[in-house]
Amino acid sequence: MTHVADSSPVLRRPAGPESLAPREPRYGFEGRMMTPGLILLAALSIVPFFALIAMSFSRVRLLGGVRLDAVGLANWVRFLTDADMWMSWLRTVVYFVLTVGLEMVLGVGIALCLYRVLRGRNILLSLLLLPMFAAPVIVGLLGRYLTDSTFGLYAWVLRSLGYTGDILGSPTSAFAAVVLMDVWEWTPLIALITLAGLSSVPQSVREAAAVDGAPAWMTFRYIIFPAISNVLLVALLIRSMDAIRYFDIIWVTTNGGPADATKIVPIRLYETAFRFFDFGYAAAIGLAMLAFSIFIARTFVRLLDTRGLTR
Amino acid sequence: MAKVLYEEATRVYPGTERPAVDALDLDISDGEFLVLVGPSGCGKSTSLRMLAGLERVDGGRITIGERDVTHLPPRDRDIAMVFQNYALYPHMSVADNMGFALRVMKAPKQERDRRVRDAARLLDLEEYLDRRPKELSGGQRQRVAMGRAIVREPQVFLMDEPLSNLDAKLRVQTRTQIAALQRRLGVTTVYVTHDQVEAMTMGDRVAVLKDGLLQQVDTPLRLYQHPANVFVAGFIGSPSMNLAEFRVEGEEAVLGGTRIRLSRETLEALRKEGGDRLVLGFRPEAVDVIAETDADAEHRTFPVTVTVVEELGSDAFLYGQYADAAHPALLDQTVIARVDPNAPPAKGDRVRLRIAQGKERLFSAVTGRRLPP
Amino acid sequence: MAKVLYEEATRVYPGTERPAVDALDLDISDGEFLVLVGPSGCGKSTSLRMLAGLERVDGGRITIGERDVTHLPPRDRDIAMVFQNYALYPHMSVADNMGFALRVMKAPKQERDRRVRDAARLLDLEEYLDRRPKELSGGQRQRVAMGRAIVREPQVFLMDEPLSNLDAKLRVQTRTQIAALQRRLGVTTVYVTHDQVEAMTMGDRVAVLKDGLLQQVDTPLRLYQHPANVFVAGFIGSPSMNLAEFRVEGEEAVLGGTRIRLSRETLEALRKEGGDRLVLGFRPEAVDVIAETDADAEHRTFPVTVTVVEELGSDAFLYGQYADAAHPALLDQTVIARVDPNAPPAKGDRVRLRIAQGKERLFSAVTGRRLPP
Amino acid sequence: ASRGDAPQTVGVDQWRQFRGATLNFISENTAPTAAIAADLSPFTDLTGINVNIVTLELTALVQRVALDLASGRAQYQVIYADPYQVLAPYQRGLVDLRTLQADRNLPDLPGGVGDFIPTQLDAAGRFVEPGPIYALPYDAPTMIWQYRRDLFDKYRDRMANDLGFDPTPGGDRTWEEYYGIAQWFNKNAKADVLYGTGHQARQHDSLMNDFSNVLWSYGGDYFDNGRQVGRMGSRDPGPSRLDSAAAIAGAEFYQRLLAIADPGSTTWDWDGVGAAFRGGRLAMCPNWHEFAASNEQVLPGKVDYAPLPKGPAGTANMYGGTGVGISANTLSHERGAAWLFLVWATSPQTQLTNLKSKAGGGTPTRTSVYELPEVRAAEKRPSTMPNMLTAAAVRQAWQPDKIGLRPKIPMWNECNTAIFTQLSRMLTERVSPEEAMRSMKERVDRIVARGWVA
Amino acid sequence: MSTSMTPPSSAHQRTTADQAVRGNGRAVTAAPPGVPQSPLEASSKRSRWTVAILLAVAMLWTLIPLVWMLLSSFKNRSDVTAATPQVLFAPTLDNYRNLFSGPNNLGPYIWHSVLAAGISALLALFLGALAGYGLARTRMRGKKHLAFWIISTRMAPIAAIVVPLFLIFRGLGLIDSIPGLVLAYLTFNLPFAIWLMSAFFAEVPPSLEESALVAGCTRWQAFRTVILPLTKSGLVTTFVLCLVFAWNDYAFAVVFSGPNSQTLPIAASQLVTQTGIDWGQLTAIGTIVVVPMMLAGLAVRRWLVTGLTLGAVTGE
Ligand SMILES: Nc1ncnc2c1ncn2[C@@H]1O[C@H](COP(=O)(O)OP(=O)(O)OP(=O)(O)O)[C@@H](O)[C@H]1O
Ligand SMILES: Nc1ncnc2c1ncn2[C@@H]1O[C@H](COP(=O)(O)OP(=O)(O)OP(=O)(O)O)[C@@H](O)[C@H]1O
Ligand SMILES: [Mg+2]
Ligand SMILES: [Mg+2]
Repeated sequence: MTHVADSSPVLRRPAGPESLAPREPRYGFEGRMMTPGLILLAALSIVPFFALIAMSFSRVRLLGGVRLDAVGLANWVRFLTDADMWMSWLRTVVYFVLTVGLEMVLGVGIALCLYRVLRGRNILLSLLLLPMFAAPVIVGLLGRYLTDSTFGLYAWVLRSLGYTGDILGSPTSAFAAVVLMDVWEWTPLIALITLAGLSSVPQSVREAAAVDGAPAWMTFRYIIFPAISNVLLVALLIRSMDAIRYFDIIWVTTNGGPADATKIVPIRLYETAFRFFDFGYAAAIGLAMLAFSIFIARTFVRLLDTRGLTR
Repeated sequence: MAKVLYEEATRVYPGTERPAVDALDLDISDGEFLVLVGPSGCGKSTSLRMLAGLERVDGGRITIGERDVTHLPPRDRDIAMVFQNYALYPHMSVADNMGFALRVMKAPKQERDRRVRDAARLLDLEEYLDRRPKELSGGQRQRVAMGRAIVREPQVFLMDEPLSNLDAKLRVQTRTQIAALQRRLGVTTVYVTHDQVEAMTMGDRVAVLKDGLLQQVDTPLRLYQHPANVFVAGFIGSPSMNLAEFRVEGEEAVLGGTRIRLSRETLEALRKEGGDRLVLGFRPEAVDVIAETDADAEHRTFPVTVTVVEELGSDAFLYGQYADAAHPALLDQTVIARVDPNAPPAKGDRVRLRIAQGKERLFSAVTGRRLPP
Repeated sequence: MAKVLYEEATRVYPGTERPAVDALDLDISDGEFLVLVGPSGCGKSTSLRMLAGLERVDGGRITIGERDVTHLPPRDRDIAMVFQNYALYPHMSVADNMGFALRVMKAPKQERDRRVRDAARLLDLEEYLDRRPKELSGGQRQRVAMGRAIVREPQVFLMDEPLSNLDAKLRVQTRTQIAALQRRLGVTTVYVTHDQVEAMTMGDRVAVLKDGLLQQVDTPLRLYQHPANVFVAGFIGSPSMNLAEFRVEGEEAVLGGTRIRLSRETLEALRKEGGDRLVLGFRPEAVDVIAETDADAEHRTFPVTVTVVEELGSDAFLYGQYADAAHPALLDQTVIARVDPNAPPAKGDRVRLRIAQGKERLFSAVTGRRLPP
Repeated sequence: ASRGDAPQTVGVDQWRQFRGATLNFISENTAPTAAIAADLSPFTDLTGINVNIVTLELTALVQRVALDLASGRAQYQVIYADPYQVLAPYQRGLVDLRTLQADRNLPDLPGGVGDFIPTQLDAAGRFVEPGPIYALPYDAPTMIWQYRRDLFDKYRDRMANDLGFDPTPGGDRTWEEYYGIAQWFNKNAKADVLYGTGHQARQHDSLMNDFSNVLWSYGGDYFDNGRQVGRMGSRDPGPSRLDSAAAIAGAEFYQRLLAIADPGSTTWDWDGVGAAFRGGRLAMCPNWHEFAASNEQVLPGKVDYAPLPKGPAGTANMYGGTGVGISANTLSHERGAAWLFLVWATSPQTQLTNLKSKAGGGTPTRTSVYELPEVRAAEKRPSTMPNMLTAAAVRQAWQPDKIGLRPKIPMWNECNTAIFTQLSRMLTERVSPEEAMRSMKERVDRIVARGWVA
Repeated sequence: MSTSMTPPSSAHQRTTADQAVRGNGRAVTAAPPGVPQSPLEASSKRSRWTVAILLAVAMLWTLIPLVWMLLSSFKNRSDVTAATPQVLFAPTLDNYRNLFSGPNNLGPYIWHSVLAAGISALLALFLGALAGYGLARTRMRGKKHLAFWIISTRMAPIAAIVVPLFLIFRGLGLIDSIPGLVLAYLTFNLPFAIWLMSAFFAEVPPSLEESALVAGCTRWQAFRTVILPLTKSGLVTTFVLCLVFAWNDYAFAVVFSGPNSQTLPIAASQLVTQTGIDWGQLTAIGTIVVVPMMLAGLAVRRWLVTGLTLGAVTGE
């Protein structure tokens, strides 16, 4: 009855899992579950993706059925030498950093304030969340309404504070305005996620810090902030993916102006495609944008990975 | 190092009626290791957290050393605390975790490093100083939590069930280490647990709480041998003391055929109370198994049907049912007895148990308090 | 109810080199209660899950009753399983949880209700049948998990550390209940635990695993008294068996001044191995304390400095350091001895311990296997 | 969806032969469409054809139309064919209407093609070749000088005194005088209006329109042969002339003018200016004449109209009219039905009804409508057709030497974007006019050189 | 030992202690309402005021535009564009009435929006639940790459993919049809739903499912009867978020919709006419577009977090 541990694992090793050949018990089913969704997704994404690549090397004719005339690298050369385009990239980066940065700072700030509120936190949070469910087109139009120099509420407020310029009329203020509209809509998302992060920091860790003698700011700086940094990173990832993509607000407010001050790459792309019908060039811009957003997402995902957060 | 004094310390959680801790009076001397035990919800953690400043004191005072700390925030109390789940800072290395309190008090870097290293050496953590808590095993985490407390060199250590997240084997090891460490450092320590063995082995004194009320404070052995009331008697010791209600007939306590002679002091005390009943307790190791036929009519014995025999190798425990069908009073209660592991009775056997002379403990059936023997 | 047979059953997790369970041979008879123990990561859960069909079998076969189930999906194996975290369906009432399997097998409603009610009565859960799991205490949840298994009336029960989420006191109660229940139902049961006491008290037989390899299968007492190798000797029993390496000199095993005479069979076996060393073990309860002066030169004794004395009331354990400064080999190891709780030595005392006659266990220093006494 | 062709009932009245058909008409949301959409029953009663009208903002419209033309199967049979954004690039996707006009089975255009104002027929309906007609003039917004008559009345004498000329708007005023008047209002009439003038200078099509008036009147132009490129269009207009001295002079003036204009100007397109003007912020502005109806609603009797001021080279009044055409992807019966709609929608009767419509109006594109006594009468207050209050000004503006026609080239959209973007930089970033015009020319040349494929 | 540990300024400490005693004099009696219970939360009056003020500012900043939109939608033509903002005005329902009467009746737009957004959200939910489950549970190699690919399809620039999609849809006759819009919305909703649902599924302990398997379920049965009911909150959240995204979409609708399928955001943009923007109607449409989604969003607020953070944080 007594088996003593004398068997060499190497000798006893069976011929190898492959030879026995029953499937891993939890393999096929997952595959089957994923199939319909992934096939549809592939159809909706891979086909357009290859079409985009083909278009970026062509001039696209529309009338009488779509045809592609190969033009080699012309679109790409133009993409790389187009000075206006580079300005747009620069603006995009500034816009991206400003919106996402402000949203993070304000979102964290609001979350911290909310976290200290004990009673009524849920109602406050609910009200603060409202903007993120609004359609961006409506946000843009509403922004235009509020900043209209004739009857806009905010314009009126600014005027009574002594500001004489016109909000959407000069490059800097228009840029600031569209940034703020985006910030208005999406700060709540960051606040929501951050608040959840804050609530997930165990009470005992805060208590440990208190017992260790840390004053409030140190507790935040050294305990709370690092503890929620992962969550913040996730928030950042989610937000940046859309920040690069969405352009509805600018489209309906300034449409890129004045003086191209708000002409970020998505606007230029849209304009190239649907105002100038230069689909070839648009495809090149689109691919570059895709590469850019994937680069950003990869960066964040890698950061998350090194913290062991992705599954 | 300082003495700690609870004076009528009370805590009533908002929204509740009954105090979670009710006028606690406790005097812990300098360098003492005091263990707080009690069933779940009895207010152990609350008492500890009041001392730490994590819970408001709603009445009474708490002093550490000579200082009244009742309303001071935690950081001004010079205490260190080890939490049940360790509450390590997840994003800091072990070294940073241990050094955080020193950094807060702006100790110079070398000083800090030195103290962290010393503590790490003491706790055998030197090779893990650069790891994150989640890369450590449970036992190592526990040691880091200890380390975080001892680098502080505080006036008081507070520990709230610091071992309960460890598995049985590790718990045994670690409790010895902690006790040894505390003796070595000589820091006044308040230690919360609900583990029997920890309570018995670690503390200089043990305080037993129930429903927020202090039941008894004494050395472990005295608690075991002279519990102040039925609650303490049943709570301390594993397996628990056997308890049963006896009638008082003349000078004897009687249950079925079992009769036990009572001393004059006992009878005196009973008379004062006016009760004709008492609770009699005896520990599992305080009974002997005698052959059924052997001494049928003898005093201090009773018949038991064996329902389960647990053989642990080193020991064997008999779980039995009082077998006197004529007196069903005891029928529901299981009697536990420690028996010779080399010759345990078998399941289903009928045996006679005898309570060893002088090993019974008597309690008032009315107040639950111990009666003089 | 059926016998269970593992034949060379092997599991290699994809992406790992070493098998998690390596050619496991295990024959569990009909109605038996078999406990699987071993240190964390030894493959207990994996073995169980292979039997349940939740883990692929990469080599060998598993049969339940006469049926080869090696490649059957879980639902065709007629087993019931109790998970460590109970895995109760949070969205179903207790009754639905217990009746779920019956519903899946399309048992008629009355039949289902009857069986659920019966099981609930057995487990004292009747009044909770309409509650959701999260409205139950830990112990009640555990019972529901049991109930879910027993309504099935399956061929085999599988339990993976079903008590580890309960607190100590409840665990003691529940383990007795489970063992009793299994005896009553007579269903073949495989029970995984890493708790000493559960292993010793619950099973008909205990299988000890280490690193995926089966070490020994036997009744609890035989495991305790006759461990097959050093690993089992050290693993079973709490506190553990004291183990030390002795040199063989002539017919004696020698360590410092301690000499123990070896039998002919032992010497014979040692000669075959060609080693001049062996590992000697003795349990804490197998030593007597003798006065230092008493028998200085006697065989089977050794001097110890007491470092800690744990007084549990019912027992006392002495933790000591081998005190023979001339032979530092044992210095690092702590010797544990159970001593008289009424007259324990004090910390710092120097005592002499004597290993009780015939209580030592001898193991090969090379293979770790037991040597004939 | 592979819809079949529309049904045809043979042997009935020409107008009812396609009863039961459904047409989709895609249009910018302009005044005549609003008027037609408000009541389609006359057409449905007449023909038995259902019409869905999809109104969109111009950019969205162009996008939809282009994609629809590319799709090979007409979603929209009747198309609002903006001359610059649809007609010029995609005229090959539109039906040459002469074939339908010639079809015996289909009703004729009442009054024939000749009843349309000729410049408008060319500008909105033809492209390069003099023959084919791709669209029938449908609306005719034209930029004119709109001003607050009440304020001019109130301050006329003081202004005349201060400025040294009669400020009454009219064909004789120059842009410099316009500037003077605007500045005078800025300084002297804060109680009544905030600013003398306002412009549609948002980075938008409107900015090019507003600027072009000045450009042309200063003698500048986009290309050589500007009038021809404007009226008939060109596939290859040659190098841009935006860097000419005259053009730069125009730009300099425009920059100067905008510096004293309402700062809101750079956020306004035509709507914005219109709203601001009606809101009482401005004493005057150049804007589309079709805003007259709204003006009259808000400021009844207080607004009047004149042709735009002139510059060294005369005056130019930007024409913004559009035709309606038929998608070449239509099947033959649908095409017939669409023709019925075209004929009806541009008929004198419909144009007259539009004029009276509460939904806004639009102005006729047919000479004969303007001749109607009823319409003539409406040119004076009180008017039942408020848009006709502009008739005097517009009639002048439409004279071939006064109408402003932007280049009708297929790649105009992109050129336009380059132009108004650079203008916007000139206005808001203080880029010098010369530099702005030069970079405009550079970009336009590059775009034109890339050519156009449709 | 304690000497070195006592912070240098024990005198200062004494004073703070005294203050604390005085300041918390009432502490011995029941706590006054609003005073934080745990000393950890306790904060000076000043900091509590700061928090209150900051939050008030945040509330104003958030709510003013929405309230203003709501108010303006009840204003008549002249109040809407009055140079001085009108807070007190005679409310009118004209704007709403006009939206539903007249040539561009809003009814069909609402219906199209409901259909397209609803169906696409349902489909995304269905396929996303299946695939999300697969993704959460699969042990395949390259799982991370698969997950990244899925989410990267959602990052594609809208304007870029619209063109090829248009060509494909045209071939399939999907332009200007609700199915076309549904498919278009799936391009962003499907990856999102997969992602979200897999976060929710990953939170369900595998042992629950194993327990069902042992109880006799097939994989599918276990999924249906145990896993799905447990992720109900996830399903609702995913559905609502997909609904919101689809409902709010403008860029796809502008290209793929036609007379038979125009949606509400298109209706809003159509009010930007050549003759001026009717701000009254526009704010009314804005209200109609925005309010239902806000209500839906708030209904699932509790569970948003889990999905949106890949499960890095479990909901409150
Ligand atoms: N924050 C709280 N609000 C209200 N009541 C509380 C709170 N914390 C604890 N209590 C109650 O106070 C009593 C004492 O709780 P305490 O945590 O001190 O018990 P404990 O002895 O530590 O129990 P355990 O062994 O379970 O940790 C319990 O009845 C508990 O329900
Ligand atoms: N899914 C897996 N993939 C790879 N290796 C695994 C997996 N599950 C378990 N293992 C490895 O297989 C070995 C046996 O694991 P198993 O869970 O059976 O141990 P166990 O005896 O149940 O331990 P514990 O007492 O901690 O539950 C361990 O080394 C473990 O790391
Ligand atoms: Mg506690
Ligand atoms: Mg396990």
